[in-house]
Amino acid sequence: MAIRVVTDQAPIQAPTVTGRRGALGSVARGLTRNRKALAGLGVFGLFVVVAILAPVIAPYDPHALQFDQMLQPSRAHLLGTTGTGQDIFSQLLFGTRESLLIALGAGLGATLVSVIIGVSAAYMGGVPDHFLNLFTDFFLVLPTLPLMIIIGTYLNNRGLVVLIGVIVITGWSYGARQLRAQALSLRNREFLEAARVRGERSLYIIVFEILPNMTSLIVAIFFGAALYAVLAAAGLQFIGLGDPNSLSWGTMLYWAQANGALLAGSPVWVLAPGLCIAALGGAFALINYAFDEIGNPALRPVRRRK
Amino acid sequence: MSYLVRRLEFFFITLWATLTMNFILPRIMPGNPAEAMLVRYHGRVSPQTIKAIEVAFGLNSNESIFQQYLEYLRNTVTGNFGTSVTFFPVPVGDVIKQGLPWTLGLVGMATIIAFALGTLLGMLSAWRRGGIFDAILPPVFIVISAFPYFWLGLLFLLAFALTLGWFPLGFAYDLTDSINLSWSFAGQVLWHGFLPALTIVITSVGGWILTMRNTMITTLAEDYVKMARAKGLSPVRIMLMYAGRNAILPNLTGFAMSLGFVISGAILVEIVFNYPGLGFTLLQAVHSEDYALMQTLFLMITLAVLLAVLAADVLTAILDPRTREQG
Amino acid sequence: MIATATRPLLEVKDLCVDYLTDRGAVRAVDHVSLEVRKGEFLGIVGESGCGKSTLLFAIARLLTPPAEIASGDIWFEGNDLVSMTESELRHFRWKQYSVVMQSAMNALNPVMSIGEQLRDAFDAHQHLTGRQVEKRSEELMRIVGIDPVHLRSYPHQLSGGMRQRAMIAMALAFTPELVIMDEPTSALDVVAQRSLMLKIKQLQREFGFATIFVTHDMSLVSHFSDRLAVMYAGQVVEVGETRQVFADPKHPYTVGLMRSFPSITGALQPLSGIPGSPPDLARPPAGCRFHPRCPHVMPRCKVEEPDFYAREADLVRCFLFDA
Amino acid sequence: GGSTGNNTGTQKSVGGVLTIDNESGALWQCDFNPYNGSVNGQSFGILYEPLVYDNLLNDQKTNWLASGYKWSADSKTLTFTIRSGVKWSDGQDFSADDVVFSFNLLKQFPAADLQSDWSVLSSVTKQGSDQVVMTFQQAAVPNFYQIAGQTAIVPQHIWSAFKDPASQPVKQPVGTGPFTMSACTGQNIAYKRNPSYWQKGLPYIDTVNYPAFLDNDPANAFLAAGQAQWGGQFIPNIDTYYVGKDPHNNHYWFPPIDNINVWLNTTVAPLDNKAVRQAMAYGIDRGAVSQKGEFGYEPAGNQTGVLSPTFDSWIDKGQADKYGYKLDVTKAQGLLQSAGFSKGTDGIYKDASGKRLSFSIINIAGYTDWVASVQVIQDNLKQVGIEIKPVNLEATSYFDKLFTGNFQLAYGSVNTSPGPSPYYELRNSLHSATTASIGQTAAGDYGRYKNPTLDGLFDQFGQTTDQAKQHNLIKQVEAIILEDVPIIPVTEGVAWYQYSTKDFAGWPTKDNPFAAPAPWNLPDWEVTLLHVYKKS
Amino acid sequence: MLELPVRPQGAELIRTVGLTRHFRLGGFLSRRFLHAVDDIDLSIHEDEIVALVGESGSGKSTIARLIAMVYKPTAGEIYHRGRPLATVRSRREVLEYRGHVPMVFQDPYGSLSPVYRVSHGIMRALKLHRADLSRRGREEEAQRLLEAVGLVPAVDFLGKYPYQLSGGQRQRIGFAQALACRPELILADEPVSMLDVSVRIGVLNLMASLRRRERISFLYITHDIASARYVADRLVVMYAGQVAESGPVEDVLAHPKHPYTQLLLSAVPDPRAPVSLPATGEVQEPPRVIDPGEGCRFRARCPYAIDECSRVTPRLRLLRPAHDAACHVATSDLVAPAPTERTDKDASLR
Ligand SMILES: Nc1ncnc2c1ncn2[C@@H]1O[C@H](COP(=O)(O)OP(=O)(O)OP(=O)(O)O)[C@@H](O)[C@H]1O
Ligand SMILES: Nc1ncnc2c1ncn2[C@@H]1O[C@H](COP(=O)(O)OP(=O)(O)OP(=O)(O)O)[C@@H](O)[C@H]1O
Ligand SMILES: [Mg+2]
Ligand SMILES: [Mg+2]
Repeated sequence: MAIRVVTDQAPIQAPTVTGRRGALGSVARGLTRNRKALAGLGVFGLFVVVAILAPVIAPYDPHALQFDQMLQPSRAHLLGTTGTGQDIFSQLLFGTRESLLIALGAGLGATLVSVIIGVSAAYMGGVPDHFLNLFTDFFLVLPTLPLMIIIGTYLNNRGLVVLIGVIVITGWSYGARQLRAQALSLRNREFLEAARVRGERSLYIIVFEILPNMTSLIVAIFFGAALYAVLAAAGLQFIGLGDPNSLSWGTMLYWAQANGALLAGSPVWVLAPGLCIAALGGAFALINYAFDEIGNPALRPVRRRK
Repeated sequence: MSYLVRRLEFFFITLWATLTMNFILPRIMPGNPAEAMLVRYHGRVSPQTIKAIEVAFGLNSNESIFQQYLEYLRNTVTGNFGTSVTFFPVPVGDVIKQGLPWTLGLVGMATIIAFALGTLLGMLSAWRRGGIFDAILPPVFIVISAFPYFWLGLLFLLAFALTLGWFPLGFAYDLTDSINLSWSFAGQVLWHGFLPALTIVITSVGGWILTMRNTMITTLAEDYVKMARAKGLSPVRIMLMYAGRNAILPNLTGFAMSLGFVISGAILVEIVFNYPGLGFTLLQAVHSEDYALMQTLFLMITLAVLLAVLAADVLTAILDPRTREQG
Repeated sequence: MIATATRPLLEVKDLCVDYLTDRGAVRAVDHVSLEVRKGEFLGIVGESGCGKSTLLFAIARLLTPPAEIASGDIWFEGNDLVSMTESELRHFRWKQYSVVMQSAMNALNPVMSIGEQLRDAFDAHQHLTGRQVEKRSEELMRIVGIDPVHLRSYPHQLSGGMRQRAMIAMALAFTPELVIMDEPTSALDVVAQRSLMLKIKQLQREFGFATIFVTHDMSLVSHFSDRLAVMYAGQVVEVGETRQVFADPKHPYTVGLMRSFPSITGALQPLSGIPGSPPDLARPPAGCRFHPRCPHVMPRCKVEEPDFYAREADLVRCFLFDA
Repeated sequence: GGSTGNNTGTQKSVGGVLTIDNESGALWQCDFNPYNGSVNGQSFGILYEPLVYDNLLNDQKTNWLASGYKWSADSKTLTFTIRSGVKWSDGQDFSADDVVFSFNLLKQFPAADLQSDWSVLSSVTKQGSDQVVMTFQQAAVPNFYQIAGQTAIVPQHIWSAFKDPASQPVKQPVGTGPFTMSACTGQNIAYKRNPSYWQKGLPYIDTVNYPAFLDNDPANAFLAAGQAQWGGQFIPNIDTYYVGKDPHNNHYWFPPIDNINVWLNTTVAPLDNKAVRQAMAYGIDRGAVSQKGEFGYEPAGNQTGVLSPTFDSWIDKGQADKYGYKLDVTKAQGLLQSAGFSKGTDGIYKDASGKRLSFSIINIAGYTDWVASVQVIQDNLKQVGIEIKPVNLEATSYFDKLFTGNFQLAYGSVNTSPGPSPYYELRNSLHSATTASIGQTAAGDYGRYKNPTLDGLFDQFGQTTDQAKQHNLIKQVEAIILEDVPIIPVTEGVAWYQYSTKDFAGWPTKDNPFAAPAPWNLPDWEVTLLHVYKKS
Repeated sequence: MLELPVRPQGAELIRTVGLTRHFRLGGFLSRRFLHAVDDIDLSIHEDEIVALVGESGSGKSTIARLIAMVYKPTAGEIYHRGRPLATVRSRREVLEYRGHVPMVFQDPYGSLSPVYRVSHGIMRALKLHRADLSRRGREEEAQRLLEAVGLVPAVDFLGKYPYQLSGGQRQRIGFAQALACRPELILADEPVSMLDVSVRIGVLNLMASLRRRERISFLYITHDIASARYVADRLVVMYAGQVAESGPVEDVLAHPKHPYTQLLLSAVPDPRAPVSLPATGEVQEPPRVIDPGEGCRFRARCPYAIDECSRVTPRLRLLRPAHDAACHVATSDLVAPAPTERTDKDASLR
């Protein structure tokens, strides 16, 4: 599990300098200007390409049980074969699809929930805020993996949707807290008051005035949630709470572990999906890290005169 | 004191919500523990016996759900957590007593070490802004923190225990020893706990480095730090008392809250390292639908986190005079 | 230059400070030369962002990255502050010169009591017993007009004016030669501001330290400063006797400023202000920095940078006075 | 004394520390109650013993706490002569009273009656000083295994004080076994040699350590690293992983003990159609399932339902060959076609109404080998033209569905103890007395198969002690299974067993199967521990 | 100077009666209230600039927000052209009112959303309040408005982002937004306090000219008395949530009746005034008015406080023509002969 550090600190401010293309444009520009973000985006992009092209580049059907079992890596099987004689390399390529889907799906879901709860808490203020905030904090202190295990078992369905749902349920609170803090700091910004005095409706203000100003934080939260989703899904699948027939890195690890791959002389079977998870997670972490710098110019690397 | 009053409110409401959720969740789960017991018995128990056990458990009770809830609350408050189905007939309290010290010890120590180390490194990294240390350390650890705990644990196990044989393959202390208070036993505990702790520390230290670094950088830009420099104070004093002390404050509560995440991760670490803690017990309780055990474990873990949060709040109140008075 | 018999306490020569940013260096202080004599109250005025604080922090050697001194000298009592290392400076600081910042809320450590923060200053420079420190602290608090019980208070427990006074008390701990003040009153309302200014003035008379006082409030310095430096876009454009500058502003910018604020006395007259807005320091205009807004602009202003020209007792950076 | 097969004349020294390596999935609770199903694995056999040791693999019976037994002619009364000279580990004498007490305790507390002895017993009484007479409600010859071989005898002088023997934690066990519990922590139980054990000179081993492993992997690593000598769990790739580490000393042997079947719910159309069932039986490559799903460690099953090689003597080879159930796509498709099914464009057969031959198969998600096996079956049947959709469930809901008949196909084994002859498993899997209507919990026969002829054969088996007659009955049973295909045995579950001969000798082997060899074979592990000795 | 020219007054636009607003302190269970605005009677007429001055936290912005219908009053009523605002309920009526009474904010950096072009606010205001205009019409109107506030060429400015503008330009955009609503009254909450001295006067001049050309009234909130004098007709001095004094600007400056007004005026540094440094004694901080009792809120700082001040809250009294103050001690000039010349300010006190 990732450790996500929660602080009560006022979050990064909305960007003060905004590019010509408005909110998203400035986020994009910030990302492409940051070396760490670029590295992260590069890895992420690579996985996206692999996921899309999996059927084209994969040498074999990842499900086919047609080969000998536990083959060592060779020209024919770049990463060897599994305990049931499937090609690990092909599995790895196809597994990218579901792993990415979980990361992005759960990331989006969690972000959505945190936006709704965080922003409405801040916007409503008063009693609703108090309770929504309590609710958020409650979810924040709940130990997630146990909760996930319990919910996962309760739903008694190992489908992708359930997995994503469980991750969303346990993963939204962190972002909600950050968003609330930033929305609170925005709440008293005069342009919002200006909009209110102008006669805008609350929904318009939230959607068109507050949210665009939090784009950078929302994107950051999305990547944070995606990172969390990657690790959480891997953890759940590893302990066998995923669908063992599905094809993702976490499930591959589960099978590798069930077959004692590490100790039975096929470490590649464990290493490859683990490295992919680590790489994707690392990419998200880097992007997230870069967002700190994008959102808070004070954190940018200092320059020295040569 | 309204700050602490508010935190106490949070403490109790969360506790109550956890208790209630504990009550509800298992009850809406499918299956029943007697069936679950079959799994435990490797299916080698006749159905008649299962029936008998069901009756012995009082599973077919026909109290109303509300009565059950009150009963449950009363039992929990009085420390009567019931009997574990998984470890029938051991009382839940005993099951937990057995694993708790190990989980607390391992996770607690590792987390504190990670926090202390991360905070220190983050502080130094921000202080030496732009140095080599600062350029390498945070990004590297950030990437490492994205590694799956259990996977790293597996690799360590393969490398340091199985291949090199430097560390044991599992357990909390030497297999045949029994718990005692001696230096050699303490040595065993450290030796056995080293790899799992290392896994936790390595994957969690990055988060602390980054948080601390970022708050520290923000703090370093504060006027009072500039002022401290203007006063000609020694750099160490500025770093610790002016920048560091202020930068650490907002992280304390976050640290405590994140304990929940760490405990979660510990479940996987315990499985990988065959460490006799609560994490694995919980997974098992869930698999065998052991209501009582599951509820209590979840409660214990949440309570541990909540207590840590409360402790952090008190500490914050002590360290930060502002919180003592206002909201 | 105003020749004085004694050497000035502080001499700033051709000081330049840059902020190193993504888009290149921003010169926030551009060839500034100044001097402060013993016991003198020097006011520095200018609009926000013209580099006042940067100049002050450069003088106090408190700049942090991305700011850095690009060139120039700062002589303080015959020592070159620019070339000193941090550890050499440490012994110089606070004893010789001290700093009072704009907002005491931010400049006081929120988690330490006023007394502790005072003690820190003492501990860094003198070996005093606890008792001595306490006595001296109480004395300082009384000097600035705060009840010594507040030594045990934390910054947030004090009102804005009291915090500023506590800061000043701290700044006077070693009765330094120079107290540098960056808008110490701008966070206060007029009444409190007035009361604090009077206190500062009184203390200055009493202890004889020199003061550099930065503000953007023209009216404020008019009553308190002996000499005045007017800054525009990183440069000092006019220096002179305060009285003189107000009575007879020379630089077109100063003239414009004088026409920018209404008064509560006298006849109501239409004011025009200065058209246009201050330049972005990252892209300062060529030639005289004021030329785009200047009513007296000459062709030469657009290409050449003016130097200082003496007129009466003042120095003015404008070609109008290039004799 | 009981012969424990110490056929070598060499002097075996007493001593040595033997470590068992067996995933327990939990920390030890240090409860040594043989009547508690979740902990009896740590006490039954080694601490508490049965009346007669009945070898699961070959039905070899060895008198144990009973020195003899005798069935009445109508097979309704069984009389045991209780061994004298046996002492409880606290020094008290063991007697027939303890036996009578133990059985009547189980009658009184059904939750403790793990073997359901009292579902067939009607009374247990003492006769004379050393005889115990058991009467049965009906002829119950096969129940001998449970009653004499699987029921632990506990000391009356201690257990009479227990309020609820099923849940009574027993921290300081007192038994008649060869070992006594000397220390127990959550992670290890240490058993010490019982010097006053009734089989003089036994056991050889001084100390047995039984560590608690939460999961397979650490247990396997521990075993492979040579830190334990006796293993009992699945090790993937065992030849490199375990044997390869020390080819000279590390060995394994996996004797089959039960069948892993595809259960067919015969109440669901078209699974009620014999042709479909037969087609499926011809459509599964049992060898491939065994290879891919189980690494070849669990051998392929056969359609007679009789375990091979364990119960080879019971198999009617002639009949089995006549049917020749093995992967035969043409034959399977022929069967379907002649039963009126036709192949659809998607390659799946459909009936006249156009309903596709598509079934879901429930399975336990946590059993990775089963999940893999089903993948192979799915692959096989797809070639035939039958679609199988795996549904991997949490164990509890799997059992719930399995027991209540709420499934189409299910993968798994019958949930009752195997026994020392094919009778036990086959009866439990197919006798209609063990089934229930859909929605009700069935004790066995989850497929709801009903065949009065078959029931009759099983009933006759229960009434005879004549071996030849028993064999004959089972052969008739086989014929029905071959023809009717009420279940499809796919692979054979085995007793996982690894052992190291580096320091210890005397292990059970394929050639000398004196006991079911896994540490979790109760009470066989006691017998193994009595044979094994430290090499000097 | 009793015969100061009092501008002929137009119709009354806004009148507040006993306007009060309290804020709950602490959590939602707290029983402590901050009295931000207490019992204010204030009126603004057509074609009038009313300046509201007072130190920070005295409740100036709260009054503006109450009038702008951002806050609901705790007690009291606001009348718009005689109609109580409490009866303005429907969305259409509220919108109409908002169109008549827009607001311009203090912070030129904060009052424009950084993610939108400056045209955004103006176009939205036009869309909401000028339903008659087509898209094209709105664009033309936006250009006209920018020209009206002196931003030419207007087309260029409309396409810019706030960060591309200087503070003064941004503040003009704020005024253009307010004008888009076709206002009767603009609530200007410290519209120049964050601007540089040299640009500030330009914005003040803009306000003056808007009043002159478009006949728009202003509620001009500031703590800079000099700038209030520069643009306003009437001056309202607030202290701790209450009106201390109100009257024609020049009259209040010349004859401050309330001791707080006097203190304030004496503290304003004025480079054009003769330099004198009277040592005013220690000055306390203005109070945060939490659950105040009866009595004058200035009494603790007041050199003239009498017994009555701590018992009875002073009400506004007419002390000079159109000029009232809330002080028990101040004397009326209405009956007594007016002092001939502006002299010692203490003269008006006993
Ligand atoms: N970190 C920075 N990076 C780049 N430019 C900076 C930085 N800090 C300040 N500047 C620029 O330096 C110039 C001078 O800033 P400084 O704070 O000295 O102005 P000031 O006169 O003190 O303003 P104020 O009256 O608002 O305090 C400003 O134009 C500002 O834009
Ligand atoms: N929404 C609010 N919730 C709680 N308190 C408020 C709120 N708005 C204003 N206040 C409080 O009401 C008092 C009056 O505030 P207001 O903003 O009206 O003062 P002001 O005169 O405009 O001050 P400034 O000159 O600083 O703008 C202050 O103490 C302020 O803290
Ligand atoms: Mg400044
Ligand atoms: Mg205000």
